[in-house]
Amino acid sequence: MALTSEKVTIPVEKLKWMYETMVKSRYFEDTMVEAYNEGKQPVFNIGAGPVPGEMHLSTGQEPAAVGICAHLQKEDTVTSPHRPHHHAIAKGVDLKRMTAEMFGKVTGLGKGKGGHMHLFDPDVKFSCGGIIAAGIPHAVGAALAAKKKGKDWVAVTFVGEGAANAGGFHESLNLAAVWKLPLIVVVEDNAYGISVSKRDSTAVESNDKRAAAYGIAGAYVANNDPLEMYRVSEEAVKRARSGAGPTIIEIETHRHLGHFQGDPELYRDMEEVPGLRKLDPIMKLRELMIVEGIATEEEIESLETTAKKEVDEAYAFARESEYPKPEEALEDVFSK
Amino acid sequence: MALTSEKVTIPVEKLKWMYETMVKSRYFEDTMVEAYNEGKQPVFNIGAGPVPGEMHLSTGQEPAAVGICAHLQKEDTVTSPHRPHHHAIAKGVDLKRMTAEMFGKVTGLGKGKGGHMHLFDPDVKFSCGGIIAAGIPHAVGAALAAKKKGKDWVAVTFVGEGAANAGGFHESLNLAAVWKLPLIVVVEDNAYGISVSKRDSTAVESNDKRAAAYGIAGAYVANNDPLEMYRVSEEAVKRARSGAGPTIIEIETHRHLGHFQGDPELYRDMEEVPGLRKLDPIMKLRELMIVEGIATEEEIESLETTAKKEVDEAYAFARESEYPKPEEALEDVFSK
Amino acid sequence: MEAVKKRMLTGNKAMAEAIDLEMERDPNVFVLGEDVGKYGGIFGSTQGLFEKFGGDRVMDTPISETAFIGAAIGAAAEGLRPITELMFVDFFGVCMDQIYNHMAKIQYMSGGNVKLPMVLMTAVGGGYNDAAQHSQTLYATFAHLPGMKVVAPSTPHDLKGMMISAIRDDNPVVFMFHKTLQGLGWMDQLDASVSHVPEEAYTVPLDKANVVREGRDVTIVGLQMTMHYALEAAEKLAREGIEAEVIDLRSLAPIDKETILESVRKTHRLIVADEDYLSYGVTAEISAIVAEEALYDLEAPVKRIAIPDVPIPYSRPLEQFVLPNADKIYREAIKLVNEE
Amino acid sequence: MEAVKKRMLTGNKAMAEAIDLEMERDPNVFVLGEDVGKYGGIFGSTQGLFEKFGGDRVMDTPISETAFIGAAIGAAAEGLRPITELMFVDFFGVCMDQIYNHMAKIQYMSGGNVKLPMVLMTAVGGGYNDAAQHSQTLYATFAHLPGMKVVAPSTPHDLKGMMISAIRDDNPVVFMFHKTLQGLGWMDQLDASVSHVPEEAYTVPLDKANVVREGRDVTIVGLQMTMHYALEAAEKLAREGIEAEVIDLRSLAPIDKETILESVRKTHRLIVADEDYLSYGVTAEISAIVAEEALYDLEAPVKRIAIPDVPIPYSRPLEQFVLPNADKIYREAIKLVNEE
Ligand SMILES: Cc1ncc(C[n+]2csc(CCOP(=O)(O)OP(=O)(O)O)c2C)c(N)n1
Ligand SMILES: Cc1ncc(C[n+]2csc(CCOP(=O)(O)OP(=O)(O)O)c2C)c(N)n1
Ligand SMILES: [Mg+2]
Ligand SMILES: [Mg+2]
Repeated sequence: MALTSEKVTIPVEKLKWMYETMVKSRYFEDTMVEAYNEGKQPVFNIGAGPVPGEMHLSTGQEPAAVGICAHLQKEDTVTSPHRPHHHAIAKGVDLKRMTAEMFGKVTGLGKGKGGHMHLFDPDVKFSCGGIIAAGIPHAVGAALAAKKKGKDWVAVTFVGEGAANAGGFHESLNLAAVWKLPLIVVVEDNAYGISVSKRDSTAVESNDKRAAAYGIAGAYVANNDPLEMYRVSEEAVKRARSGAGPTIIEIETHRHLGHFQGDPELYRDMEEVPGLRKLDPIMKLRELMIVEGIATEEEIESLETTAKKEVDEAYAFARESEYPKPEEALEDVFSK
Repeated sequence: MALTSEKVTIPVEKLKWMYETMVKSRYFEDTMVEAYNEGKQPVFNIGAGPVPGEMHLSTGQEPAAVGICAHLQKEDTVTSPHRPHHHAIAKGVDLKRMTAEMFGKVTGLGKGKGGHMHLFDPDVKFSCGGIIAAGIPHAVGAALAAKKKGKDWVAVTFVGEGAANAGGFHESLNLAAVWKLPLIVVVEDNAYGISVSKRDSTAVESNDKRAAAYGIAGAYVANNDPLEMYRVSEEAVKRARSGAGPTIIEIETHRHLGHFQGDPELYRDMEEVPGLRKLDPIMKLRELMIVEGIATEEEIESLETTAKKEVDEAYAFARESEYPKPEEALEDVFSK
Repeated sequence: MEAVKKRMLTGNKAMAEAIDLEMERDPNVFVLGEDVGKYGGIFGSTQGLFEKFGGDRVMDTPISETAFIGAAIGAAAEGLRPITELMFVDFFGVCMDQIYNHMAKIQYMSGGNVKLPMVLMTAVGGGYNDAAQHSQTLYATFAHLPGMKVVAPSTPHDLKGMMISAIRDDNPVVFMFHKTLQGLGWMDQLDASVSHVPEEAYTVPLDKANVVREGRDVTIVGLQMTMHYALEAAEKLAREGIEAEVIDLRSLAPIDKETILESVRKTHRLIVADEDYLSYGVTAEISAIVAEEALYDLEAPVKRIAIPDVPIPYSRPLEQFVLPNADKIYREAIKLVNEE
Repeated sequence: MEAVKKRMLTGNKAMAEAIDLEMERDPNVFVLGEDVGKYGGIFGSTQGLFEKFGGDRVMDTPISETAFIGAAIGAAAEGLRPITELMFVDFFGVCMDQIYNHMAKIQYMSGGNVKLPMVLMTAVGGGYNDAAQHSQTLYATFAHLPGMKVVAPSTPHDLKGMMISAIRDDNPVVFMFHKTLQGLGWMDQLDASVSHVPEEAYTVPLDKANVVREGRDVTIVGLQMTMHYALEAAEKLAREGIEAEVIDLRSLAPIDKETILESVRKTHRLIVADEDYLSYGVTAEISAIVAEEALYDLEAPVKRIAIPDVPIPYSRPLEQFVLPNADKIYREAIKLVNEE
């Protein structure tokens, strides 16, 4: 069974997975808003509470992650930037250990050493980092490794539209194109790099246009549409697996929250966010699934329940876990 | 009086200046080959002789420099990379002090501190440096300064085709395009970055195509043609002066010598260089000027004599000048 | 009048005020960097300037540190006086070539013929669980490389005075400000992040350490957070009859050897406390200066307190373990003074 | 057989042989960098490898250090063992983010779950008039930042043995080789750039300094060129009855404290000679270690010889003035031994 439109055919199981994963991701972030605020009220102090440090949430940007990860397998690599939760969840990162990492617990993916911007789950080949555009070359390297090993694995790297102006973006795409590597760069255009609007930072309307600078394929997804993202990703992944080289996909997406939690957001219109929330891609997909008869209200609720339960369990696990011992700070610099 | 073809009109005085400047540049390099080899025979030692260190010569690449510098005035800025002599000469850098710098003399542009890759002549706003692509943002800054000062000055930056794959190229062009600055990037495609061919390094056929990534103008000059370089530069400079933003120009040019002096050049065909020398742009322009009746043989010889005399005087000046005192090494780190 | 003179400011407002005054005084001064405009700088260093001077003089940039720091260099070479911000010092690796191969060397390579009157300001420091890529100070990384002045003021008063000096200096100055000492509303509120700051423009030299507490028993050199920790430790030590002399280093390059040596010649004991990595760091340089120039004055081995050569971990107990603090300084001082 | 055992090799051939042997042994090992292919590496570090292993395992790259060093990181995370070359260490500024925020930190940030078995090799050093952007060693710049092993072998023998160790190590290793010690045909021909190198694969540890000359009167620590200068100085000193102990540091991080401390405990005098910048450099770290851990053993102030905090000038008399040499070491040793 599948959802079929003029442009795209999506198997129902994929569609359900996409919906469930978006819900999981959204609920994860909603829960994180609460957890992050603990200990930071009435006076906000970034270093206080069970989840301290910077916190960049992905609420509203779920379509980018699920639309392409629907085509990935465990052996495909994903690298992600400072706003990584939706990608990690869509790639199947161990949710308990990921959450525990954000709580700084020894059961976390990095034993509490990494934190929310530094999640590494080699089991599903996921990694992220806090330096803009720096994950792109890592994906190039993963794609190179796949080619060297003679596998049809692909490497996907997510970046924000702001990152597309960094030197590493250009170098990496050129290198991947020269070497014809199975690389896909997904540019999430959420209209801002912190406070700087795309218009003030980017000389070209959309970054898929920059594919011309590398003789590779480019694709654009408007309206934060998960189905269209699914479609162009399918083509890009096919291209990559078949040895036809890299693709740049840009997706118009929406950042419902501040750049990080605590961002006063003085640089954007008060009306902007309520407007964006009305376009919520999760609500839209939910409606579509019902209208198209893909799932009943009950089925959808059951997907939602499953997703939320997993998140709740992950937070419980994180909270119940132990902190590392202070002196463990000295371990893991080098492996033996 | 002017040379007029279908595409281009070049005043005779400009044409003569271009010819004379190319001759001067070529003769400067020919003389440098000799000077550089002194003390390095029979055993080559890069650190020996009156001109030690790396030496990157521009023989064959003169059209790029004269075609655009013909449109520049003293207040326009030029930044250049590790292969800077032709640009410096075309921009009107003080030839005596430039040569003295290469001989490490206290009369040099940098009192002997800089050497051939680090020539700074603020009087004509010329600078260069040894790090690939690093001069591009300096030109962006000069262009920004011109705009801030309300002047119609432009900034030209020369790079090799290899440099167009460096991150700084992308960042600088995007920034200049967003700010609509009077910047012109001239990419000299001499087919190699040291030993690495353009095909192995560059995902796009020619770098003017990359203009699409910044929504700016691009132009391509084939066959190392100084007249066509003159033409597209005229447009680019006009565009820049009128506030219409940056241009990328790529010119196909030829490196007659090794990457640096002493390069064994094992990576290129033995036949390649003799072939290139047959296409010598200086010989071609000389013939054209005679055929078109722009100058007589005698007039041309007199231009050549003038050019060579200036070079000979510069070398004499350099050789006769004093070395800096050793302890002057400690000066000029900071200005007071 | 009295009230005006005792005016208290946070670190970030002191910095912004310095820039404001200099921008008013000199039309060649301008600011460029990420989020320096409407946002006012992530750490408030340009707060209010965009509103006052507009987008032509307070310029938001793309995320292109190589391009905009390089552009600042190019603009400075043309006689402008740019102030550019590298948001976190931790990001230096994407643009260090512009900083140290060009900004720091062009004056020298040009034999003094090109001047680069510019300021590179950047936020340093950890302690709020921002993990390995957003918590470093990298003091020594910058101070090791010749050709730039490198300063790290510790108080609002010095942030303002040294920023004005930096802007007026004809040389490139790396101006490191500590996030936690900015007095931002969303960070830990420290007393040290607020101090009296005169309203008018004034300068504080870029090459002088400051003896912030006199003492006879042990010299403690620190900077930014470790200077404040040293003061805290000194008070506790005083209660036990130990008088520590505390030096605020302030300037990393050039380093004010004389003030340090003079102090050690008096106290005969030295502790250096630093929020940078231990090896090849600030503690090394200061210890070496003393071992080379005042060895016979030392009555005990020097003691170095710094981050023990690990990346900065995220989790609170781990980060607290590796960071210096007042208690670590206090304990080492006690040991050192009791050393035979 | 005898002849084979006494086989002499230049530095670059020793390095290339190490890589060759490891590439034969382990199909996961490959090389990527600028001009490492047909050219064989600008400083000969990959000479002959392209011909033997082809372009798939000896990969020329565009001038995109961030991309290809980052790609090496990504490939290492997938279990390959890349060797990547940064042509001159002076270019670190265009790619340092990949090196120190990622290569050096990923193992730690992942709690040890990701390993990065990779080698970053890079050419260092001056003395042949290549000026400010092509002559640095930057030893301390790398050694200051935790998470990478940083080595700088001084002989062909160690270049081979330490390269093999580096390739086999599961951690990122920064492998600095000195241009002048490569024994290249187009450089100054130094005896020190040729030595006996066994044919077979062998390892030299990445964390041990080497006492290359024993002595009782003064310890001289150097590395690469300064180690050879120290040996030269020691011979001259011996003619005057002064016996210098010379230590080849070899490894900058981790640093072999014990070998240094043991020597100073015996000689009671320390000179550190370094081709990096003076302040916050190698001379600082070693002096500080001794001032902290062997202060009472010192009978004279430590003496630091390094580049006096200026960019490296082009002109020969200027460059020679700022570089360390045997004579400078000799003179300081004489002074130090005569010090009361
Ligand atoms: C090299 C570098 N420069 C600057 C930053 C600071 N910074 C963190 S996130 C961010 C904005 C990123 O914008 P974008 O790429 O659009 O991603 P988004 O936050 O919108 O998801 C900036 C400038 C950084 N982390 N790394
Ligand atoms: C950042 C950086 N990487 C590498 C080098 C070494 N290098 C010097 S010249 C050169 C080749 C440059 O090629 P291209 O830009 O085409 O200029 P050309 O030499 O052909 O004029 C390289 C790789 C450098 N100087 N800077
Ligand atoms: Mg964005
Ligand atoms: Mg070229």
